[in-house]
Amino acid sequence: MNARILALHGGLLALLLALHFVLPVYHHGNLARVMVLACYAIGYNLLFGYTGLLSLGHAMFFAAGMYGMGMPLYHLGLGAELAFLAGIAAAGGLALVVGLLALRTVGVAFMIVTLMFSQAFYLAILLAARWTRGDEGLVLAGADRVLFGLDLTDPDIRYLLALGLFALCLSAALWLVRRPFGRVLVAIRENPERAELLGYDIFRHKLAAVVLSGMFSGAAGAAYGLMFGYVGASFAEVHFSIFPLLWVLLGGAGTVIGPFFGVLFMFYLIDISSGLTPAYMLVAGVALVLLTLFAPQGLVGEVRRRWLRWLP
Amino acid sequence: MSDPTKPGATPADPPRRAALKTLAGAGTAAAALPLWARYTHAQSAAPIRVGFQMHATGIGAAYGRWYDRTTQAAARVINAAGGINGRPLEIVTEDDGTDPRRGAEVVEKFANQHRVDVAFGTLFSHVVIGSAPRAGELKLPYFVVSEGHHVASGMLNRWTLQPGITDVKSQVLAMAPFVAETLGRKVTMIFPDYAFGHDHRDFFSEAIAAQGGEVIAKLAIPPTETSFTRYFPRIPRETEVIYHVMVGPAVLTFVKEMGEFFGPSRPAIFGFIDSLEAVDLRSPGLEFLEGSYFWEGMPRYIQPDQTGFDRHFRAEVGIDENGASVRDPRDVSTYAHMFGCWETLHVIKRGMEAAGYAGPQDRQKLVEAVEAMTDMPESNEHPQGAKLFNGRTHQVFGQQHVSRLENGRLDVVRTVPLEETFYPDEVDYTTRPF
Amino acid sequence: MEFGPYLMLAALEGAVTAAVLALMAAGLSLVFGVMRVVNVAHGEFYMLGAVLAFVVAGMAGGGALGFVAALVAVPLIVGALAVAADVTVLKRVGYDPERTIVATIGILYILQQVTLMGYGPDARPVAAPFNQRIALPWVEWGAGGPSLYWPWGLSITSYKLFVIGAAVVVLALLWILMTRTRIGLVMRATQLDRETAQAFGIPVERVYALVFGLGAGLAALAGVLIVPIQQAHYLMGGDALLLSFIVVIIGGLGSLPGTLIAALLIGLSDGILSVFFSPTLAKIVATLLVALVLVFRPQGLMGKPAR
Amino acid sequence: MSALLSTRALSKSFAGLRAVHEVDFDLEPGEIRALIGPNGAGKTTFVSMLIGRVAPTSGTIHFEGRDITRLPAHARVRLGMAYTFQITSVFARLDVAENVALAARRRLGGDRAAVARETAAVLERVGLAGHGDALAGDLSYGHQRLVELAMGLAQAPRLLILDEPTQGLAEGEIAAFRRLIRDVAAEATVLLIEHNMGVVMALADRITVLDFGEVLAEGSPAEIHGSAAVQAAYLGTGADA
Repeated sequence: MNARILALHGGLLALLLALHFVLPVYHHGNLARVMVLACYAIGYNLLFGYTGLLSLGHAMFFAAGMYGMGMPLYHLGLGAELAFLAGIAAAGGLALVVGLLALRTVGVAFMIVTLMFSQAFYLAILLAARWTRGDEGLVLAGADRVLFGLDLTDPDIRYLLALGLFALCLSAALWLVRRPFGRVLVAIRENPERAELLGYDIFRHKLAAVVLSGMFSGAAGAAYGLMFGYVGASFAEVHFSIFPLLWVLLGGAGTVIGPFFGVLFMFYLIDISSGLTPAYMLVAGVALVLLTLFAPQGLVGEVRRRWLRWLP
Repeated sequence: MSDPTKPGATPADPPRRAALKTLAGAGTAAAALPLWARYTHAQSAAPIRVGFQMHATGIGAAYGRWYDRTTQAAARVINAAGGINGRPLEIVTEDDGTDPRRGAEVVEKFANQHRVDVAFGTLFSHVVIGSAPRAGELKLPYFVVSEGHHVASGMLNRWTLQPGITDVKSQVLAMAPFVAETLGRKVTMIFPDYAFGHDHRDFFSEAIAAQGGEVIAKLAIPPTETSFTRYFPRIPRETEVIYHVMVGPAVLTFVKEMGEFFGPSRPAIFGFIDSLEAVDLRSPGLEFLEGSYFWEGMPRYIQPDQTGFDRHFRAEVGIDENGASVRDPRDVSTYAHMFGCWETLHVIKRGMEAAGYAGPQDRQKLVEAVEAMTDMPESNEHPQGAKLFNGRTHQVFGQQHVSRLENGRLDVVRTVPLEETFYPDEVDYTTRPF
Repeated sequence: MEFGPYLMLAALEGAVTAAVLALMAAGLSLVFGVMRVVNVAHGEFYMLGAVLAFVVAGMAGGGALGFVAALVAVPLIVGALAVAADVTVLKRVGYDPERTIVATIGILYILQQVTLMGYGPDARPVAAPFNQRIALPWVEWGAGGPSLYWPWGLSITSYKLFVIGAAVVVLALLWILMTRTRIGLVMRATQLDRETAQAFGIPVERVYALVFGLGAGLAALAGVLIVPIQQAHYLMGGDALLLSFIVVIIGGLGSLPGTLIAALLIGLSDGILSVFFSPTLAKIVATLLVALVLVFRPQGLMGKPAR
Repeated sequence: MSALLSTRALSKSFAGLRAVHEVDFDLEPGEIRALIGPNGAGKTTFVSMLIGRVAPTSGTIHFEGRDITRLPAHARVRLGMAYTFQITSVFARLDVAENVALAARRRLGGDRAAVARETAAVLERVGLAGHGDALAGDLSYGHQRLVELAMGLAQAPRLLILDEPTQGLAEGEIAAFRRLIRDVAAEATVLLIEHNMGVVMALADRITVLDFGEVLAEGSPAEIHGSAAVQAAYLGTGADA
């Protein structure tokens, strides 16, 4: 692999590891959240940034991972390791079904179809209150949240595991987009008709992208539930589908490292503005409009356009 | 600040460090510790900081506004009387958007950024349930003012307490005899379709059956619903009493549409004032409620036997004789609930004084001190009435009121003494580890 | 309640829902039809209609006069606001369908959060100018043949009847505007073929701004009409948006008659389905139905598929 | 059947309008075939059906003896057909080398070195060596046409369908292009839709003339040149024909 690409991404991970030792406790905790959410953003970016498919319903995959992990853990006493895998499987399965249906549409219709599926999924969580406990959600006991002997209620372990998951997702994304498969996704984003006439099966590639994206999102959801001990319906709401779009747009769609910075910036932007006004989502709205108007490439995308053309 | 994991380093919790060692490989555990965990703050005479988790936005905003006013008033009163252990009390407010996801983040922010001593003030049950696990892990005493039965049911943890407001189960137990004796025995319940409403549904069904009555229909309404008429036809003809409890921004619509549905020939109606908290009872469309009954935790309208404690409370919070703001009579308070913030802050004060609380290292002592409390006599600290705290279930008990709506105001017709609100313990938190 | 009166009540309630929905969805559909963009902020224009109705009615002294003032002024204010949004944002992204969606999501949050800052998080009522309860009779077949009786709960209010009537009148005016006037002709020409319209000297950008404003004004009008029944609250736009999406997609994006039929269908079925199912289940069924319609009948029910 | 590609009674109507009507067409291996006809004769519709961009209303298509009528486009490409677009359709925001590599990679898989070699070779062959790092969208129109052709070549197809490849090219570029196609014909069968009669006459082994969606004539360049019917069909259709 190209040395400077390796240096950049490895450097980010090393920096995050170093930060573990020096960050004040509050920011230490925030960064753990940011890293898990960045995995969600990376998954979203795979579909939106690389394949060019704008989904407005990714919260259903995040929530499927979360509930797919949480319900067996809560009701069946499944171990955290298996429950985590069950979460990813649930998200992947849901993504497969949604992909098979939604990929029959393109553009605006695709956006609305994913939005509607996600809304139905959210309502289904409320409807199945007997198992999901509806609005109230499931609280996972600390004793159940032990992964390979590591106690997830401990902030240090949580940080390092979040870093591990993030490193895994980042490397996987980097590997994927540099493989022929990833190149074909970009080709589909740029010109689907041409890609088809180069002999690539567009539908299957898109479907694979949806499933992979769903699994990344599900892994993030399952990890979030395990690490923070709460599985709730508000993770399936429309807001939570808009967030990854915002993160990826801000960080830079179609860049491997951009989603992390998108999550980081937006997290602190909202955190700081929530201290100033209860209307902190105003920041998100203004950011969306400004990005659309002036910086459709996002932060890392701008950097790539101006200086670092080699950025994956 | 001190190492937040320190109070937890009891024998009950040894795998923590062991696990950390595993993770750090052969290196010492200390080397794997972040910088913030390696030093402890010197104790100062800085303010005692109470994190107030406020429903400033979202569906709980009306309660949030009044919980805030009450909390600020209580803090003022406490500080005027010399603070806690000689230190001033400071309220640090964060909005949780009435969202459990944000709620958990706010608790973390309290513990780690604002370095508060305790967190407090949450009302909506799903936010409590979403936030309490984080409070438990952060070993942050978490005083909720939520009415929910989730504390006393045992589903939460040692760090979560409800010493300032009674829970749904005891409220419902107190109301059932009145409903059965005075209003009727065939009851149709209308309640919001989530934890708080389910508590009402389950406990009232049980309680009315014990009185020889029966719930003949249960109408669960999704909490985001905005129009209600289509639910009402499910009310059976033979219904003698409607039992309603509703929350959220659409409560006025709910009650108005109920009135429009029944017209002149309504059954007896018994409601929890939740359905009309922060709503002016003289709003157009509510005339049909004349003669109906409400549960009130604390009477909104001044009663003839008003205590000096109630007078003091009203004066300090700025409430007029009709339960509205003295500055704007149209701004009606959530009077039946918000006393809970006042009383809880006073319980925190008393607990900190009993524990000799000096800083976060004494958080466990604070919880133990509150658990040791029992009687809370009616006083300026407890204006709603005398209370009895059950340290095992972390839940307080107190008197309840039934009021009748007449000439656009509520008057208490029966007060149920606190002894009649007890039920057997369902949990003993004191046996749980910290 | 007996089945017959229950169904009738559900149908009456459904008709009120349908009336409000039809106004709102007509606006959304018009914007999609002419401009080929989906306006995600449409629900917030509805919310603004309700909130501003509270403000304007208060300024005009409340009562019937206040309501009438709101009914006239609010759609104009909201329409002007939408025109401003069109000129400053949508025009600058060139009405690209996907970027417009992202931009209107941004506008959604801006409108909602600014409302929160200015108006606060409370739900506030506006008094209806008139609101008499009208009990309705039902036929019963007893031993002595059919007889009329007044079942418990079977009623409607005069204001709800007014809402239905007002919606019918406004939609009729909209229909006349679109089919019988020059401005309607211009809009339809732009809808058919933007480039050709431009070539014929139609100021397409001004038509777009006008259409966007008109669409928002319709949503705001729906908001004004609903506020005496429900209250104005800063979060009320979300559900309304989803429902109007459902209506517009079932009816065919961009088709006004389709939208009206679908509004009636969804409004009535929303009322009537809740006779048989839980409302949450009914909502799930409706959303899934929409998704599947888009998947399997996109060209049939969406007008022309998006570029 | 020895033909590389053949159609039988291939037809396409759009909303009742007959674009292509019952065309029987056979393409022998190794030949360069030109497809000509006046504007609107159905040439592009016809080749679009061959490659699978447009589904026929009726009729069949066989490639190397196999019925491919129902195969999707990408599967036909996998069988060895390649198609270059009439209106250039390169990946404008990707660099030139990646455009070509995408075409080569489907065949060569994850072998980075082989893909790089093939890409360099093809770029050299079409005369774009040294342009590999440029964004395809930044190239001149003529160069974009060459990228289009390079993508076709990189697939090493058995049948290369070129839809008006010289449209918009300068005279000098056309000459180079003619040499290139001669060269390609050694490895692949070429089906060429072309307006430029000079190119057609110089390159084609055989010519098929379409008019109103039907085959009007077929034969050697000399035969077609002398055909009265073809002359008639072209009368008044423009000087460039």
